[in-house]
Amino acid sequence: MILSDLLDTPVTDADGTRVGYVIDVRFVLDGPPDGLLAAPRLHGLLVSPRTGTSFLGYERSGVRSPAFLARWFAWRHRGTFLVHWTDVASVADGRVDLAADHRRWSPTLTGSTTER
Amino acid sequence: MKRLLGVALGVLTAIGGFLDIGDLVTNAVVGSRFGLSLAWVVVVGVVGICLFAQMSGRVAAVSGRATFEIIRERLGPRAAGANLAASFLINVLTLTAEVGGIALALQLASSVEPRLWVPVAALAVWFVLWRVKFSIMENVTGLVGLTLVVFAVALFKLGPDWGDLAQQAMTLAPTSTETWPTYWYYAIALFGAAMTPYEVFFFSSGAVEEKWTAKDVGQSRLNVLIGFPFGGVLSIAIAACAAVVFLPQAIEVDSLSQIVLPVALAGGKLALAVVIVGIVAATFGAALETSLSSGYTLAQFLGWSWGKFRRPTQAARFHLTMIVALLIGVAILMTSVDPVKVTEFSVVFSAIALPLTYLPILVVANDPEYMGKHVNGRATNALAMVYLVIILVASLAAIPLMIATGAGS
Amino acid sequence: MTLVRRVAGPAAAAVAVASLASCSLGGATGTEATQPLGDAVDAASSAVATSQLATDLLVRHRATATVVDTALLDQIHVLDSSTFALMTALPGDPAAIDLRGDAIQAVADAAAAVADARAWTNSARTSPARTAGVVGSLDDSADALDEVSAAIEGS
Amino acid sequence: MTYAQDPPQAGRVLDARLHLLDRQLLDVDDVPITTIDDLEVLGTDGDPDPSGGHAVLTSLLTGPVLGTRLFGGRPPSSRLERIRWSHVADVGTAVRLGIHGEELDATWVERWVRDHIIGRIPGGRHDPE
Repeated sequence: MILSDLLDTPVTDADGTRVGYVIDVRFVLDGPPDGLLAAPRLHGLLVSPRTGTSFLGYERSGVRSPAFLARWFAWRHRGTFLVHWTDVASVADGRVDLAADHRRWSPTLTGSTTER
Repeated sequence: MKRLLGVALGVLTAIGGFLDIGDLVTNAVVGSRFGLSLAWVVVVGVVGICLFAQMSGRVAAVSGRATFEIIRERLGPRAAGANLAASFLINVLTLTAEVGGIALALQLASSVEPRLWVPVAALAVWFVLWRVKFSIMENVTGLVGLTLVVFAVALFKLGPDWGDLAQQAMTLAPTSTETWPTYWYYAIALFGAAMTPYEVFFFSSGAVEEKWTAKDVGQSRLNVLIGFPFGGVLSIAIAACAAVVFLPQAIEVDSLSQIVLPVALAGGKLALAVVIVGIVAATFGAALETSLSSGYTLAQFLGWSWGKFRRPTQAARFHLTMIVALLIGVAILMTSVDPVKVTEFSVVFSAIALPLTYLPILVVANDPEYMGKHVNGRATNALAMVYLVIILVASLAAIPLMIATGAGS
Repeated sequence: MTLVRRVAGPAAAAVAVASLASCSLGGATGTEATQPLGDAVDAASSAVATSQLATDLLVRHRATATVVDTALLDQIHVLDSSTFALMTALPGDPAAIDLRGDAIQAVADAAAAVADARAWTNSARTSPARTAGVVGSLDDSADALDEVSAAIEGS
Repeated sequence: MTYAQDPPQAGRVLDARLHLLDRQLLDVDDVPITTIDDLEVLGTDGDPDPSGGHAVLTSLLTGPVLGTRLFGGRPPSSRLERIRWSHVADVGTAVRLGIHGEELDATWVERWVRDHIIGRIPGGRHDPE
């Protein structure tokens, strides 16, 4: 699987209702050691009810200025949520199906991303 | 003392490097047709390029990432690819105009047909790109380009009616023989001439070439904030010379040979020689910058090794791109196209493509992951938002105005 | 010069493209019969005024022969486009057709005067009489173009 | 509509688009290699279609795969130019490798242009003066 197979694909829940599009894919560096770093484990999908347009990185990274742009992008992507990869039932035919009991999480990135 | 010298050199090269064929032609054409009634656009453009260059230079110095890497990273391959196609095209168009400008200036000095000068000029540009160190290239063309100050001297020696010029500058409307759409069309052309995207690609990549760090942000800001406004003053002086000499006689400027006549009128043969040297330096410097920018944009989009601080073999595709861009420019000029016309189009297309370059830089200049504590301040952001609107409006209005006015004819 | 520069919308896009390649001057047929004529004559007047300025600078030793030569050559190109624009214009009424004939003649005379000035530029320029002749015929051309221009405006 | 915060993770969190895709890839000497055009994700058991199962990022992709991101489509797995994740040393505003770019297959175009064109022009192998 390459990432293009996931990005911008429509997401449906167990009833077949479309709930949005994959706008990003979240990894966590806690997989088995692979060379110099831990392997990035596929943690979940970020699903936006609206389009697959780029965030320009706004909503999740906590950047709040220029205020007008930050608000506009936040508004464009209101209702975005994170689903864990374990809650994904299947990926096929350009479609992502979620499990019936999937849980939605806040998409906000937490602390550890800015370490350099 | 050495530091002061460094500051002075930076400011002087920023002044000398500000003007290119686009500024020369557009300002003279506008001066001859609209007097100084569009001088305010130069002011708007200069503040804009200060803001834009300063942001992109700061991003490059602090994060080490040049403008087109950021455009690709933020906009993704499709939008950035469209931006690349547009920027590359405009770059090559501007490069063509600059090489043509060198040839026209050499024609003024020699009476030899410009088409014979084009290959010579292109070869000289390539040789400098191939062999000369970045800082030497920048400083020499910048300092020699300073001789364009002769336009300001000429204006004084022409002894114009200053009250009348001031009156023109205060009248924000077309002269009686021109229409509003043409007025706005040339406003956009002037704006595009002052805020060409290649300057930003060059400025940010140059910061990486010269290995700037966060410590150099202050110096870079000084270069921009002092150098560019002085460059803007020279732009207005060119327009004023044309307004004084050509406007009363209803002379329509459409060639480089006309642009130098007011200088000869005011200062004789010596001034004429100085202005020709200045034009050669300015167009040569800009030809270098646009060639480099075509290499920078493509290399940064695709992640290739780039930069003049490397040997050509260590940035092979980057150097190949510049060679190809130069060859395309030469081929276009060999069709006998008028470089002045190419220039007039390139500045308008610059204005059209500007938003796609401006927005990602503005966003990243606010991102602490890139910028740490050097993110934009509130005042910068307030001004940047005003310019985002101006840039968008200019970009959207350019094509309808171009069609409505028959490209200003 | 109170002529309004306006080009019909659909034709303008074509002009924009065409002028990139050939720097043609107002080749579009305007809605007002005499407008293309006026534009072409204005461009010719501008070319003659530029030539007068350039030759004057040479007479007064304020410019080099190479610069003046280039300036005159550029103006010959302008006059050439003016002629082309006049020849291809399609004036609607008989009066405009007459005006066009006058305009073509005036521009042709101007082109001859500029070409002569260029020949003089590239000569030794020792004879004051020859210099006076060059300057005089440029002045005459300027006057003739002004007359035609006034006639077109008055029509 | 607000959702519960995702529980804190044991390792660093990276969003593919935000932190990896389209970022500059540098080698151990900071020489640019390529831009990261795509990523390959496989099941921990090597399964190429790990829906719902355990999956990890195995390689950064470059080369022709960019065309598919621009125009759609899907290159066959054999035509992917891979740079294995095990070479990655750091993820910042650029992604850094712990090895020399020369060792990678993915740099063959640059090497070809250097050896066949740029290297043959006199002066190309010297520092600018």
